[in-house]
Formats: sequence, C-alpha cells, structure tokens
Amino acid sequence: MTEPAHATPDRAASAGHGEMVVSVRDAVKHFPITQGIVFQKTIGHVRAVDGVSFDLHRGETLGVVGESGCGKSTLSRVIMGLIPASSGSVNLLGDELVGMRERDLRKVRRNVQIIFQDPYASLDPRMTVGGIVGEPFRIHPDFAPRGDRRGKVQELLEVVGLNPEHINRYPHQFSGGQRQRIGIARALALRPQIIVCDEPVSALDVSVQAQVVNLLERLQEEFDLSYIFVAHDLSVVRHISDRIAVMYLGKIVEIGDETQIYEHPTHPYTQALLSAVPVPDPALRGRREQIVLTGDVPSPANPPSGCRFRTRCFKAQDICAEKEPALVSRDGSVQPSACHFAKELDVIHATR
Amino acid sequence: MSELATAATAGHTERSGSLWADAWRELYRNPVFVVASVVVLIVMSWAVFPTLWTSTGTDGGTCELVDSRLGPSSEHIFGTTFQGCDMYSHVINGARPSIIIAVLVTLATTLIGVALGVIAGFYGGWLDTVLSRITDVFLGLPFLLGALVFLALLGEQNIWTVSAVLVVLSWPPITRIMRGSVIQVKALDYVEAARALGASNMSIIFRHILPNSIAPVIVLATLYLGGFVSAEATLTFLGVGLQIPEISWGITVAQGQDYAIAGYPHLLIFPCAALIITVLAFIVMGDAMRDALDPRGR
Amino acid sequence: MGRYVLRRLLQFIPVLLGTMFLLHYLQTVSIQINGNPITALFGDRQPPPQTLAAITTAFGLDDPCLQQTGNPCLGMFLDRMSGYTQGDFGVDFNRQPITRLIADAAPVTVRLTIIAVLFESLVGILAGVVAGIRKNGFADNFIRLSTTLVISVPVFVLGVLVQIGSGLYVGVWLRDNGAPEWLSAAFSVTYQTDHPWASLLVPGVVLGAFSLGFIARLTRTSLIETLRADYVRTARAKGLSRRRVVGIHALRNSLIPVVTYIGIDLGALMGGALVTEGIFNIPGVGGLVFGSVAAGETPVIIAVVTMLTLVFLLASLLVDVLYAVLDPRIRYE
Amino acid sequence: MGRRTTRRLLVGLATIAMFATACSGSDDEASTDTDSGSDTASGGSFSLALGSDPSFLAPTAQCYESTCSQVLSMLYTGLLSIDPETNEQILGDAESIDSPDGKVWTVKLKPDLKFHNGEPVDADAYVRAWNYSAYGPNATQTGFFFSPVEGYDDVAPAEGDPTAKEMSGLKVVDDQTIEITLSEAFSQWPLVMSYTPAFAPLSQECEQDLEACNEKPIGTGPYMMDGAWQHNKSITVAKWDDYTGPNSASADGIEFRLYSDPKTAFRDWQAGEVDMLDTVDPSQVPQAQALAGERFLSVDSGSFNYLGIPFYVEELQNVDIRRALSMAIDRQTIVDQVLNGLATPASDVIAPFVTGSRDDACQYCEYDPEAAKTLFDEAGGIEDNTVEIWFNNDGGHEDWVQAVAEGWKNDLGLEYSLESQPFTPYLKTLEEEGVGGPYRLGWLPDYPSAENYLDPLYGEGSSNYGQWAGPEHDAFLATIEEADAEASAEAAVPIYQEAADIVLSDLPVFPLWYGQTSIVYAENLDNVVYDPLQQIKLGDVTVS
Repeated sequence: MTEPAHATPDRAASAGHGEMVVSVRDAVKHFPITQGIVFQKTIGHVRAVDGVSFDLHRGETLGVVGESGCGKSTLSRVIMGLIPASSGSVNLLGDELVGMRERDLRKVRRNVQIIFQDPYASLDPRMTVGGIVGEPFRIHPDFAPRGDRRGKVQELLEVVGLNPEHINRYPHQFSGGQRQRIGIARALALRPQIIVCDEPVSALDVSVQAQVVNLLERLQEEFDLSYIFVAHDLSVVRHISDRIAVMYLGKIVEIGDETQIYEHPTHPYTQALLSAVPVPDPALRGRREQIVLTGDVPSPANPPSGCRFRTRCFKAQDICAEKEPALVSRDGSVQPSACHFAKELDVIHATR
Repeated sequence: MSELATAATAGHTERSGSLWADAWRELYRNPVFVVASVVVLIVMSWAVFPTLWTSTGTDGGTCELVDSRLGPSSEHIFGTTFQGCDMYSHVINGARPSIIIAVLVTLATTLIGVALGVIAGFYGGWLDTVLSRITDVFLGLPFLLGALVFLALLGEQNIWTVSAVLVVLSWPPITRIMRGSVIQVKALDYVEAARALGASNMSIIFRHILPNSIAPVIVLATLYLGGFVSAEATLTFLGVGLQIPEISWGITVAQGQDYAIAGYPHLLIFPCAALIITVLAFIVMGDAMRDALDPRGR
Repeated sequence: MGRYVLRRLLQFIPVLLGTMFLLHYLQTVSIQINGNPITALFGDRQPPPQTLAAITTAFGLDDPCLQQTGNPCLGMFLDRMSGYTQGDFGVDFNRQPITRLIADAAPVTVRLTIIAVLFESLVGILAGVVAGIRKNGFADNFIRLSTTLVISVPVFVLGVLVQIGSGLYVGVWLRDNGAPEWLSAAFSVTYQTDHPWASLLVPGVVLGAFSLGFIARLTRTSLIETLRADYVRTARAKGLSRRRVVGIHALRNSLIPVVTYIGIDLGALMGGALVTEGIFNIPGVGGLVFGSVAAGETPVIIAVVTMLTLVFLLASLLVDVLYAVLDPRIRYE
Repeated sequence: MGRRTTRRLLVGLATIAMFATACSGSDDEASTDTDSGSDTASGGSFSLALGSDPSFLAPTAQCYESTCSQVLSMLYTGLLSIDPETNEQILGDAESIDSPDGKVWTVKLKPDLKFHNGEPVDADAYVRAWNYSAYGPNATQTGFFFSPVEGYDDVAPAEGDPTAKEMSGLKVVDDQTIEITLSEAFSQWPLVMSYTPAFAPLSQECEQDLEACNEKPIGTGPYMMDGAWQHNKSITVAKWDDYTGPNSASADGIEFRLYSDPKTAFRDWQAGEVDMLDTVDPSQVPQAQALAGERFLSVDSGSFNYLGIPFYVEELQNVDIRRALSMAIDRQTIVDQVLNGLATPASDVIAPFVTGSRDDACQYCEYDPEAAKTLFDEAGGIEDNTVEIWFNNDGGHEDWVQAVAEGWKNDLGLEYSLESQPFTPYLKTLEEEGVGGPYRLGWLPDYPSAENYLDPLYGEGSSNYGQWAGPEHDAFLATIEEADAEASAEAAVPIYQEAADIVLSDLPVFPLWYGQTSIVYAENLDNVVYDPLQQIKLGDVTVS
C-alpha cells in the first residue's frame, strides 16, 4: 500500500475551502453536581464544555488537544449528539442537533461515527467480527439488504486492511491494532461524512500507531471524510491535522492551522504544551527552554474568574482575573487566541 | 500490515458466525453435556409421559398398607413406600410436580429478575431507586420464612401456589446481580459505539447488554433450578409444601426420611437419588451452556 | 462516602416501613381469612366465649376491621408503629416481650450465621479459586460435582445425616475416649448452652453448605472471566508469579459478585436457618418465627422479620462499601 | 423440625383430671398410700426432654398445656390430687375439703405451709391467686375454671366491663380456712380444684412482680426453681429441703430440657445427653424398642380419635354408606403400620381408662372389606364415586388420613381427595359447616367419665360440628338426660352405654383409635410411672 504524503500547508488550505460539515456555536455542556441526603439539589455544575465554537469543512481534519479533563471527550460526544448539549448550537450537515428528539438523532447519527480510544473495550467480546462490523447494517437495514451484508462486511475488512476470511472470529483473537481496524471498519460501514476519533491511537504501541494513523489518512482521501481528531499527543495531532484547536478547561484557547499552532503559538497554554513535546534533535535536547506550568488544573466546577488559565500562567496580570479574553485575532497573533497578551513565541526551536 | 500475519493463529476452523450457532456446535460435541441432557430428557419424559415408564398409572397404583416399607424385590424393584405403594412408580410420577415447579419457577424468576435488573441498571434514575427499594423489601424476607408466611396465608398448597410463592421470593437476588452486571457493561465503549451507530435502546439491550451481563445469572439460575427441586421438598417437610395425595419427590423424601434413618434406607435412597441426579444434570447443563456462550473460552 | 452511607441509611426507612406494612397486611388478611388465632390456643377444645373474648381483647385482635376481608387495618398498623417509636414491640401469646424473645434468640443465630458465613466464604472461595485456576482439571470437576451434590440434597436430609454421623458416632466415640469437653461438644447432637460456639460448629457447616456451592461456583466463573482479562495477561507477561497474579490481580477483581452474594446470603442465613435450627435444637431466630407463623403471632413475625430485613440492609450497605475497597474505580459521591 | 408438635397437641393431657365425677365425698385423710416426701431419696438428678417451651410458669391460671403442667406439678403441691387407679382424692395443701350441700365448700389448709421463699401458704395466698385468674381483663387461659363460683359473672361478664374485682363467693374465714360459695350446687367441685396449675396459690412476692415470677416461680412443692427459666433451653428444679407435703421427691434435681423436635430429642437420648423422653416420635419407636427394651413404655393417654361425619353432606346421610365406610377402615393395620403400634384400635366411643368402656361395643369398627363393599354397593354408593377427607395439616395426621383413604380406594373402589388446612382456619371451616366429607378430630376428656366422651361431642351446644340430627340424635339426647338424672354414677354407666350404642349404630363419627404416648429413659433411672392424669410421676423416679 502506498503511504500518503505528509500533510502540507497547501493541502490544509485547500481542504479549508470545502463545504462546511460541522458548525458548532457556543456549545455548552454542564453536568449538574447534586448534593443532599433525602432530596438531591443541584449545588453547582461541572463545566465540561463551556462555550465552544468552531467549524469543520469537508475533507478537513480538526485536531483537538489539551490535558486530560479539559473537556475533549465530552466535546466529541456532544458533536455526536451522544450527550445533549446544555445550550448553544451543534449543526451537523445542516441539521441542528441541540433540542432534537432521540429518534431523529439516531437517523442523523449515521453521518457521524466515532472511533474509540480503547480497542479492547469498544468491541463486544461476544460478537464475531462479522457481527460487529455488520451491526450498522442491522440497525439501518435500508443501507444494505440482508443478503449483501456479508459481502459488504468483507469489503470493509479489506478496506481497513484485515483478512476478510476472519469474519467469523471474535475480537479476542486479534491484536490491539487489528481491533482498532475493526473499530474503524465499523465506523466506516454507514459511509459517514464525519468521523470523530477519540484518542484512537493512544492505547496502541508506537509502531502500530503510525499504521493506524496512516490508515485513517488513506481512508480520508478515499471516502472524502472529515475528522475531528481528539488527542493529547501533540505530534500525532500535528501529523494528521489541518487545523488544531487547543482546549483548556472546557474552552478553546487557540485555534489555527498546523503551522500557526506549532510554529507560531500565541497563547501561553499552547506554548507550554508545545514546550513539553520531546525534542527530536539530540543536539537540542536539554537546551530548550521549557515552560513548566505550576499548580494543578483548577476544578471545572469552579473555574477561575476572567481568564481560566491565569492561575497557572506565567504572563498573568490583574486584568486576566477581571476580564475574560475573547477568542479573536489580536496584534500579536494571526490566528484566534484567547489571551489578552497573545504573542508569538517559538517554543519548539527556542533554546536557552 | 505486519500484524495481520501474527494475528492469524494457525489451525483455527472457521465458524458460521452467530454466537448461538457456535454455542450449539460446541455443546453437542461436549460429552458431559450430552450425558446431562440425556438424563434431563429422561426425567422430562417421566414428567410428561409417566405411563411410558410405569404401568401403575399416574396415581401411583394400588397401595396395600400391609406392604408398607418393604425392601426392594422383584415385584417392587425399589421397594414400597410408607403407604405400601410401589416406590418405583412414585419415583417416576414424582418427577412431574418437582420438574414443573423447578422449571417454571426458574424460568419465571430469571425472566422477571433479568427484566427488572436490566430496567433498573440500564435506565437508572428514579426507576432504579424504586425498583431497588422494592427488591430490598423482598430480599430482606428470608426465603423459607417468607414462603411460610405466604403459603400459610394462601392456605391452598398445590403446584401453582408453591411455584408462585417461590417466584415471589426468588427474583430479587437475580435482579440484584443482573443490575450490577448491567451497570458494569453499560459503561463499556462498545455500548456507546452501538449508540453512535444509531441503535435503539432495545437493540442495545438485546445485542450487547444481555449477552455480556447474563453469565452470572445463568450460573445462578441453573443452581436455582436444582435448589427449587429441594426447596419443594423442604417446604413439604415444613408442612407448607405440596400435600398428599399429590405424588412428588419432595413428599416422598420428606415422608421417607424419618423411617430411612430408622432402618428403611430405600425410602430415602431412591427418591433422593432421582432428585440428586436430576439436579446434577441440570447444573452440569447450565455450566456447559455458560461456557459455550463465552467465545473467549474456546 | 460518609454522606453516601448516611443517605443509604435514610433509604432504609421506606424499605423497613414497606416490609412492616407488607407483613402487617399479610397477617391481617390471614386473620381475616383464617380466623382468630386465639382459638387454636385451646386445641381441639372450644374455649368458653368469655375466655376467648377476653384473650382476644388482651392481644388486640378484637378490632372490627379484622372481620372485613381485605381491610388493611391501617389503624392497627399506625398503633403498632407508634408503639415501636415508644420502644414497645408487643408480646407473644405467652405474654413474653418480643424484645426479650429476640434478645434470647438473636445472639445464637448470629453466632451460627458467623460460623456459616466464615465457613462458606473461606472454603467456598478457596474451592472456587482452585477450580478456577485448574479449569476442567480433576480438582475443578471434583469441586463442581461435590458442591452440586450438597446443593441438591434437601437440607433436612443433609442435616439429619450429618447430625447422626457427627453426634452419634464421632461425638460418642470422642467422649468414650476421653476427648476434651469442648471437642466432644463440637460433635454433640444438639446445641449446648455451655459451649455456645463449639456446639454450633457442625450446624454452621450444615447451614453454610448450601451457599458454599454457590460461592465456589461464582468465584470460579468470575475468576475464569478475570483471568482472561488483558491486565492479568500483562501481569503474567511481566513475569509475576502465578500465586501473585491470582491472589493480587485476579482474585480481588473477581470477588465483586461473590461479595454481593455473601451480602444477600447473610440475611437469608439468619432467617433461613430454621430447618438447621430445628434439627440441632438451636433456640434461634428461625425457630422463633416459624413458631410464630404457625401460631399466628403477628407482632413477633413483624418484629423479627423486620429486624432480619434491617440486618440484610446493613449487610448490603457493607457490601457496597466493600465494593469501593475491592475496586478503586467505584466511588461514592 | 418437620411437622411441628404445635401447642394443641400438648393441650389436655394435663387437664384430664379436671372434673372427675366418678368419685364423691372422700374427705378422709387419704395420704397414707402415697410415698411421702420424707422417704429416703436415692439422690442424684436427671434430665427430661420436653416437647416445647412451656407457655407460662407463673401461678396465675395461664397454664393450659402439658409441658407447663409437667413442670408446675413438681413446683406445687396443690390442694389435692386424684389417684388415677382408684379415683380417690389425695389431699395436698388441704387438710380437709367439705361441703354440707355441695354449694358452700370449706377448704381447710394444713398449718405452717410455706412457699419456697418462706412466705406462709395461707387462705389469702389462694384467694388472691383465684381472684387474679378469674378477673376478665387479666385474660387468663384457665380463668373459666372459676365459672361455677358465685360472683364470677361480675369479674368476667360475658359482655361489658367487670363490675367487681373479686368474686363474692370467695371468703377468707381465717388464715387456714377458705369458704367457697358456688352459684349452684356442684358435687364435683373438689375434683375441679385438683388441676393444680389453675388453682395454685400466689405468694405476695409473686403478686408484686408477676413477670419475674413467671421466670422464676415461687412454689410450694417438693422441688424449687434452681435458677431462672432458660427459655427454649432448660428449666432446672432442685429438691426443696424444707418440704413437708405428701409428694415424693426421690431425685435431688430435675432438668427439663426443651426440644422443638422429639426426633432430635431422641437422638440426644441416644447420645446420652438427656435421660428421659416424654414423647417418642412414631418413626423412632422401633429403634427405641430395640435400644431401650424394658425402658421403653407405651401407655394410654386417654385421647379418642375419630372421623366426624358432616350431616349436611347429602351422600353421607345414608347410614349404610356410613357403616360401609367405617367397616372399610383397617384400624389395626393402620395402627401397626402408620402409628407404629402407638394407639389402640377403638372398639367404643369411650376410652378404656374410663369406667363403662367396652372392648366389643362397636359393631362397625371391625374391618370387613367384603361386607363393606356389599353394603356400600347396595346403598347405591356415593355420587361421583369420590369422597373428601378433611384434616388439619399441622398435626402430623396426613399419613394415617391417607392410609384410611387408600383403604377406601382399595376396598370400595372409592376415589378420594384430601382437603387440609392449618388448625385455625380448619376450626373456622368446621364451624361454618364448610367441610365436604369426613373430618378428623380428637377428643381429650376433661374428667374420667363415660359422660364426658358423649355429651360434649354429640349433645346440645357441644362440639357437634357435623350437625348430627334426626330421630337417633333425639333418642341419644333423651338417653343422656336419663343417665344424668340417675342417683349414682355407677347406676348411670349402663345408660351411658345405651347412648354410646346409639352413636355406634348411627355413626355420627367413625371411632378410630385411642391414643397412646411413649416414654423412653436411661439405664440409671428406675421407677418410671406414667399417670394419664398427671403425666410422668417425676418425683418418684429414682436415679442410681
């Protein structure tokens, strides 16, 4: 099989002009915190996703990065309609998901599928591969008539690089990477236009990671897919994404294309994240200036006032506590960045 | 694609696909299962067609009190009962109520227990709270004591009332275990994957939740099946089970056990052996079924 | 966690009220259908109407609602509840305060239950582990067969056989050969007040034998399931000893259904011991309720069964707390 | 545990002595023929298995079953007792019991009697106990024993609240003398008072704390409580050294061990844990006989067991059908095979230990299947050819009931259905005329008289649950009336027998058998005597 070329800026640019498939505006997901011994009363909310907006175009890959607990996974479930948004708007190929009835949601959902992080937990151990990959057809019988299903499943297995003969095997007979391919085949079955990849490779060995990422890229071209690629591994995200959104405590703090985020980060949090990426050049190793964040991530139930990052920010000033910075382009930054003092800092190449 | 090569473990015969079909193939190749099911079939035929096995009729034939407690002989191969009836005929005819009660109660208990367990575990919320509290009320009633209270109230003790009372008292543990199991399975990614595919709740429950959460229930249910056969006997022993002139293993065992110890062992050995072998066969079948339904064990 | 426990404790209230009302209603209907239980106190003889009426009044069974089949007699229930709040749990037909009856019977049953639970969990889990790690081997088949046998023998047969074997043979032999008193007490035919623990050993084993089979099987099934899990495979691959893998990784994770079962069983053992108690002449809770059901002593039935329900609820709360110990992923509030 | 021996099975054995009619006017000092307490006792102590926890031990007329009366008969002397062999009175606490007219009775107590706690046993001690027992709101089980006493209706009226706390008929003349006035003359009154548990005296200490007294009764008898009552476990009594009364006390102490199941008790006896059993389960009789030999006793208990006939069931109104059914019961075989010989097939409706009982009175109690079949067929059989048999299912009756039914099936070709209920609803069904065929009942007489086996069962306002009626019933009632009017008990006996003959001919009940009880004891015990009125004479038992 041919290895597709690495993503290039021009490819990202061209993808960016495609038709819009996902449009999220001010999406909010608050989980109530209840307390009480006899009667439960709501005493607060976990603000897992707190006003997120972005667009996704056809054929484009949007990477979403951030520390664990920043709301990435919740965001991906909200986009899929698996978790209803508390407010805001999630528009999927022209359909507004927020407020939609469960019955209608099910129909819409066939256009957006998900690939899970843990290939061991995401496949039903009591179903054969044929059953798992064929399940979408069983749920949507109009998509593939009964007689065709076996053939279609085998076709899908072939597409993801599995032996179609293994259709009657059970998940435990496969390795992790193979299982992830089964998951991908299942996600592809209904020919969705959007696939949410929720840390799809973080549970795999590094060598296998590359194979799966390459497979995802190949499939994107083949089926003209749009990806939302959630991960905490910056290098994987960079490898696959056209645009990248950086999340912190339920909000996007900076969003931009691959070069903008990696080469010209303007938000202190993005800079901090990037400075932690391992340095490939041994000569530079140990000489780079590392931005070490102090303190823990604040509780999403009680986020800091003003800028949420200020408690750990090396640039924080009084204004940060008073006024929440909007996610806009500023003087110091081409791409939208939610920092009053957004300024480019090349952390990757910076040395002491 | 290097992993493909390593994954294909050699020598695997390809199977036809469905879990149930695979399980079935697995089962009829298992000699233990075959023997157990033959035993169960034989006992079932005692229960359904007792006349195939004994010429004395379903009422146990004529009983001559002067023949009371005779040992095995050519005329009465298992000897005679306390009332002087043919023990062999009693063992054959006694299968019916015991089997009906055991099978009926196990089926009903499992159905109710699984259904309520799934509802409570899957839907959660207030439904779970209410169901769990009701389960607690019935779980708190000790089995035998509950049966005593209920049967004493009903006054009428026949196959149906005994079954009904056993069902009322034995669904809660199954519900409990099922609920716990469902909650565990519900949180797994493959359930979310199915939901992402647009599967309805019913479909998720039947395709994913049930097959993956029912294993402990199957083990419990087959043990229950055996337990109910002896529970029927124990209730009879306590005076609230089936009543003569009904013929059941429970009655025969309860009637015979005092005298068995006092020097007429055949009064206990034959009905008890029938009971034990049946229970054993059911449980072995259940074990084999559970194993067969788990593809990872193959 | 503390808040969780507190909330669960509060949830006991509706369950206990529900149990009490259920029992009250069953007993009420029973009197309405079956007639005045006082008549049975006089045996085959018909008591003089004055005497019958006086005793009926003395036990509060003269409420006219008891003549109307189906009437739940809420008034009587409320009276009973208000009596409970004042610490008055009523008396049985022998005018013995129920608190005393329970105080007499409960400690014996608790001891019996402790022995049974210890026996069934220790031996049951051990047998289940042996069977689980040697799946389909000789030990496995032996354990499965023997536990099944124990389940299938009705307890009243098993109990008497064990009683004869241990009491009339071993016990008599021990005494004849000058064994220490506690040892021969452990193999006595019946419960002995002087040896409140030793003489309950054999009955406890009989009582626990039924659940032993369940526990062994649940442990085995659960362990086999867990041994297949990947983290166990990883642990093995890391080179951990088999003992450590089973003991630390697999067993702890397999015990959840077993612990659930033991929790459920605790209540059942306390109340379900009546056959065992009868055989070994143990003056415990089971016999108390059994006698009360036969005599129609409603206050005893309600008080004792409600107490058993409370025991069961506490046990299941304990189990839920244990869950968190066994599985750190489970967190309560 | 099995078929639990419920309380009612124990009821009555102790009450047999209550109204002995046969003997009259023996005021003489009759204590000469009994062993006196000063007899040189052999010492030692032994244990007796009792079938259930006693209901009450406090001396307040609450004891109406055999286990408590067995214990209380050791703790109390009582005013008097009746010799079962001769029907003579044996005076206990009473020095004399006299009445000029049968209406006013004077009880003189022996001097210097003491309770175990040292209090004097005087007239007050008795009267205070009796007034407590009779007082309606105290709801005692045997309070009705005082119904013949004047003023009973004031303390326990049939309706409404009592108007007095004490019976006007009881008068304390002096410390040693009680005057009892009855509402009507009743020559049998002393025999009523021989039922010690209902007539025991009450000490002041007891009166002040009845609950404590129930746990540790303060008696007057040859034995006193040795520690408190260990409920459901044991009651221990020890010899009271200061005893001056007539009752014997050979052993130094007796431990009553309480068992819920006689079969368990038997195994404990086998293991040597308990010395004596007052009941052996029928299933263990062969073993008991083999193991104990002469130390196994089987004795008449005075109970009369029968199947009653509901006359409101049309098919059973034909007397030939009833006779055929009765003849088709193989009583001897059932007694041998089902009851293990622990009964005597009935040949009369009057049990043998009563004067007037005959061993050949019942023509239709002879087993004759051929004659039964012929008679049955000639009478046209029974509609649907099915008979219902009713019994209470908590008394261990099912085995013999089924044996009777199987006999009918074999001999008459009659199908049967067995209908059973627990005892309480069973009594209700009987009262509401709800049974559809022969029903089982048993009768334990109140006093050893032929009359007591007849009038209470078939007379007016009696336990005539089957509603026996018709010319034969009228004749029966007339005959009983005639016998009651006879001058002497002896003269009445033949007339009672005539009444019995009417019953045995018209068969409102099928007599089945007279009950027996069985005792087994250890090798070191001797002189074990069963007295059908007072159970085992434990005071006489010697320990070696």
